[in-house]
Amino acid sequence: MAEPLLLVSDLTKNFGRFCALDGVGLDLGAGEVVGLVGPNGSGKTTLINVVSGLYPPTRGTVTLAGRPVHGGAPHTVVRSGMNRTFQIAKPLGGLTVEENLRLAGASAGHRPLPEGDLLQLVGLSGLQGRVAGSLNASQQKRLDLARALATGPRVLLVDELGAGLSPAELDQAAGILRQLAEAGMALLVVEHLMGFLAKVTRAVVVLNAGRQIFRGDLDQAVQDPEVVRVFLGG
Amino acid sequence: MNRYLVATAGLSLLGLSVTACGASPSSSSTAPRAITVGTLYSGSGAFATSSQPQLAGLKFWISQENSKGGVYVGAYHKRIHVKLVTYNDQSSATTAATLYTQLITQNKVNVLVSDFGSVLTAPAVTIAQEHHQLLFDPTGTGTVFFTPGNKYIVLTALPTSGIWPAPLVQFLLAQHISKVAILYDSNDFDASQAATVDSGLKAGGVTPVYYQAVPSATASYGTLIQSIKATNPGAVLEFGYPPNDIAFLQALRSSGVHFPMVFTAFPGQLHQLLESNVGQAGLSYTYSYGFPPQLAYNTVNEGLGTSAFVQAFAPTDPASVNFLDIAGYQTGLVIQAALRHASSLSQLALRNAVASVSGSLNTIDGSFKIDSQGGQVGELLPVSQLFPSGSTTKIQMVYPPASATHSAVYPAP
Amino acid sequence: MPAAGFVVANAFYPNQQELVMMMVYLALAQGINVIYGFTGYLPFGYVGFFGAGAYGLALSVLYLHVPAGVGLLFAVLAAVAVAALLFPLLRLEGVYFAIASLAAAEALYEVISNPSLAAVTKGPYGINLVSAYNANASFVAAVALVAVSMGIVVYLRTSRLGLALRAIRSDAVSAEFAGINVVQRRTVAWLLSAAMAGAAGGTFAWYTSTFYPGAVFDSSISIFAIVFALFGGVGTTWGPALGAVVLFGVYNAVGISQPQYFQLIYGVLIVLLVLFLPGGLGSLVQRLAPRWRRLRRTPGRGPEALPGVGGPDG
Amino acid sequence: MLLEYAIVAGLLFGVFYAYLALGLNLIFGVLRIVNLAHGDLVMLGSYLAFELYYAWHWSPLLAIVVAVVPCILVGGALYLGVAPRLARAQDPEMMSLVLFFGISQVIEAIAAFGFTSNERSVSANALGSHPVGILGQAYPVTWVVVAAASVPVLLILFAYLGRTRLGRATRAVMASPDEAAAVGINVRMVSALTFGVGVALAVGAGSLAVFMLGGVTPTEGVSITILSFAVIVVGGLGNPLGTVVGGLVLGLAFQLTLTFLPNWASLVPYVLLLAVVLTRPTGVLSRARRLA
Repeated sequence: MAEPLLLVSDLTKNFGRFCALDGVGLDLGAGEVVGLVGPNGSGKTTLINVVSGLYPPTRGTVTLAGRPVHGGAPHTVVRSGMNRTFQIAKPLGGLTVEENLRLAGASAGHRPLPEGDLLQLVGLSGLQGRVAGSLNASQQKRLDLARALATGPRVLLVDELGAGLSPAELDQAAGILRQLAEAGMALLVVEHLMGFLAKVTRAVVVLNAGRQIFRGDLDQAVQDPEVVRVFLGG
Repeated sequence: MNRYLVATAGLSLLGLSVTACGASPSSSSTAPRAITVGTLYSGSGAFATSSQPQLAGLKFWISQENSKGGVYVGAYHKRIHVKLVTYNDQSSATTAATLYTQLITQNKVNVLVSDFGSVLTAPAVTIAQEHHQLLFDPTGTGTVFFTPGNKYIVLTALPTSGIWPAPLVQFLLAQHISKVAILYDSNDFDASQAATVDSGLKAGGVTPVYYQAVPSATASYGTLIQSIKATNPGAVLEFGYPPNDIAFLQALRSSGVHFPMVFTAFPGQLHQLLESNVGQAGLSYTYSYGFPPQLAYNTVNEGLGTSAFVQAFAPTDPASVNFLDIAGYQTGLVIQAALRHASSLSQLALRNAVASVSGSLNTIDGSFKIDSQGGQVGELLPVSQLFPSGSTTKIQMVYPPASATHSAVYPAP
Repeated sequence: MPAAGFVVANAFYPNQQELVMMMVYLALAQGINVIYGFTGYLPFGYVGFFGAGAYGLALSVLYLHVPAGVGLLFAVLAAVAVAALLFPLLRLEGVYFAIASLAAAEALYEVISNPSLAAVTKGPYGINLVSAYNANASFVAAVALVAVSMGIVVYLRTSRLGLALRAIRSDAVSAEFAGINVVQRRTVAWLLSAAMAGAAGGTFAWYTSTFYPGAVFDSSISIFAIVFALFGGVGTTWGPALGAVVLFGVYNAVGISQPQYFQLIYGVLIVLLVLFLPGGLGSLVQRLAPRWRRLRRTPGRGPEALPGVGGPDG
Repeated sequence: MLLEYAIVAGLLFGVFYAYLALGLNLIFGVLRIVNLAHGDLVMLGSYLAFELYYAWHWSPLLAIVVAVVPCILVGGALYLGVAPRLARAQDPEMMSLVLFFGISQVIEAIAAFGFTSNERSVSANALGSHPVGILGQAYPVTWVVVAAASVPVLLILFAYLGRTRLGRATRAVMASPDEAAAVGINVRMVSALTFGVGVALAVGAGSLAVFMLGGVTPTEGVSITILSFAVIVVGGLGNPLGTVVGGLVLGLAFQLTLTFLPNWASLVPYVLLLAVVLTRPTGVLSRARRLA
């Protein structure tokens, strides 16, 4: 496989005495989609927070297209081509939809998608003038995704995009993610909804208590004794 | 955007027109209908207690003159009614600056009088100079106000801080007190007083054992008194404003520390205020400056003598008369003399008239004498001591011998 | 435009001192607008920069013998230097920032007015710049100050920096993920706001030319600037300017005619402002504007004013 | 000699500072309201003690007790009038700063009318006649009595917070108003009561402040508020116990600088406040709230 776009090695994160991540390794090539699953508190969101630069790692490295980005402020990570969405969408409430995207686009490292296409892609066309704070929950989630895409990332960390969406919206979201992957974007998709995940990728990584316990195909995962024990308890 | 422009322009004009005041008639060659005297006072804030009596004294002079048909103006050989214009600066120098300009540019007053003390007089000094308006300065004694280049200022009721403490220095030297402690507030008035005493003592061969500035807002003196006690001084001089003197004397009494001599500036000037706050025990045998009315001048050639003034000013409660009432009245007398001798109502004519009476004007505040820079060199204040009498204290002049009414008691019992 | 308004006003209202003070407060209110309206930081010690600016001009004129006009540059430099010194304050949030900035301004006052520094700053004994006093030139400086401060706010409202600041104010974390260097942008707003207060301080020092440290570090100057900005409505271009002109006009009118009631009226005005008009005049105009625009049936742009005032988070 | 004096004086003043600032901390800790009128309430307390002493010769210590009930009623009513509107503002904390600045101006104006600006003070022999000897040195009787009077008030408040039902409810609201409401605590009434207690503490401290701050004038409110802020920020915003530590730290620092660096004494509260707030953003003892 070509040199990986995103390489995470021995990533560890402690909050005081609590060890949230313990030596996690991960790699993503262009166009590759990997699901990240695990019970609550297994460190999924912490992994995204550390890889995206929100928190500095206690140990380990994150390299993007060969260049280390760990420890840098989020905007440096964004400008070198990686962005993320939020479990609870946090659009820039005081600004209009159009301003949200114009701002994100302006500070993009790489060639961002034109605004019109972006809005059309996430299903928000026609709402440019609306103040972000006045959108409903699902519209805010879409705007959050659009904001991440507006910075023209080559790697996108998706944090529970499916949560709270209707079945129709789930299909739509899965379609969007597939479209992005086909365009060459690498995706790490954190999810609880296995059905939704299966529509996007077969490859999964399973985390438990901050450690990676499985990587491979979804079908094998469901038979792996360790994964079964962690999810179903035994 | 345009709907805002209309709103702003409209409102700003409204805002401005509200503040525009009618300008009084400008002086012309024929006699003006009234002589306008403009001054500021502090309705609230730190200087209110001293500023309001000063205004009362000025108002008393105006009512006296108006009862005789107005003040006599030599240039027009007739008496003209006096109109008083006042604004409240709430003890703030910034507000005072705006209001002094208001008096000069809006009310076009013939005679400008500054508010109490150096802090509130400071803004008036340059504003008056820039508008070529003579400033009658009753009690702003800061040495920095009197410069060779500025003809537009006259100190009327107190000697400049540069020479004012001279009698106190001579008293300390006469008593052969070798160890003097000086504690002063870091403001214009107190700093120049302390500096003058310090250099005077050093000239007399005495170096202060304690010479310390403290912020004007100091309210707890307990620990400072302990530091002073450590130098066991023969005399302690505390230069402050009324709140500081009160806090110092209270702390001294409640800490049980005893010094052979304690001097503070304001008991002589605001006897009743200090008495009500510190009480007889705290004030007895302490020293201060001797101010009128306790310092009596009854042979005068302008205005009322001390006893006549006290009777006329506060017939029902003569004891309530304090120095600042007299400072305001004294300023009126200087204006009165200036208007009588001035060749016209122009500010420079007034200034020359004041210079012409300097040295020959004996009033309730002593003999009025100014130097070329407008600083007051007359009206020197003797040293006074407060003696217990009945349940309160009585101020007696103790030095120099010429004006002494009682011999000094040193060391204090 | 307001700068021209003041020149006209000077023609028929001779109390220049009051007009200069109104212009100084307009600049200060816009300075608050930049720091609070755009980034959500409310500096209760804003007067610290004002005082630093006043002393920047005063000391440069006294010791470096520069003409007062050049002194204004030193005023801005002094204020920006103090702002740089106080960078760590930006790490604090809400109440801590407000109170810490108040303490910083008071500390700066205690240092500058300390008698032991009298040789350098003239300590508590005040500054006398009579030699540089030039009422008309400093009046022109005040008018320029108004023009520049209005210009800065207009620039912020239309530029990407302004957009970034408003983004930071909405949510600093997601602003960071929109690629904005939050710390750097916030610092630019902090320095810009300090420079405006410094210039205002310098202009005031030049115009009054004699002042005690207490006059230029008076904490009520910060409060006045904040209340003028809030009254007009922060986050807008005209709000703070409107607030300064109207409220300062009322302040002087009341202050001159019935001074003893002044503090009472002023206090009640602030209480009513916070309880009934938190968004300031701007929000009032904004609420009326849609009805007015419907009457004129012209396509209106999005509401200019931010919906009320937002706090910093992130 | 001077050192011991400064240390003992520092502790005496420290206990008083703790009492002085406690009301401010309680109101902020529980209600997240910044009471900029705190200093003016203390000033009113001083005038109350002055009037009661000179009119009916009541000891200022009695004035503390007398003031409690009326203050709780007035304070509670003020809170119920103000809080709902304040909560609606987009930035309640900032708005409370400006609102209470307005209230402080109103109180100051009314005090200036009622009591004129003349300096008022209560003579020391309202508390005792001669200095008290501690460790061989004589201290003003006022310092010792004021410190002695402050201790029981602090203990009563901590007992109230610790052991009474209302006290525990107050602490629950302080921890999190939503959860407190969830367990059935009437948050509105507890908040109103807490605000009243805060006002009572401030007014009560006023009757002692008249001795420690050298008399009372209508304009002293601002400096008292800033001093109180220094105490509670040093001790930890929202942590009543921390206020005692903050008070002692301020008291000692102030007296020591007054003794050895008098010129710079008034710089102490500000330097301490800045030092603490920049190193431990939530104060020396405060619960280390995880910042997001």
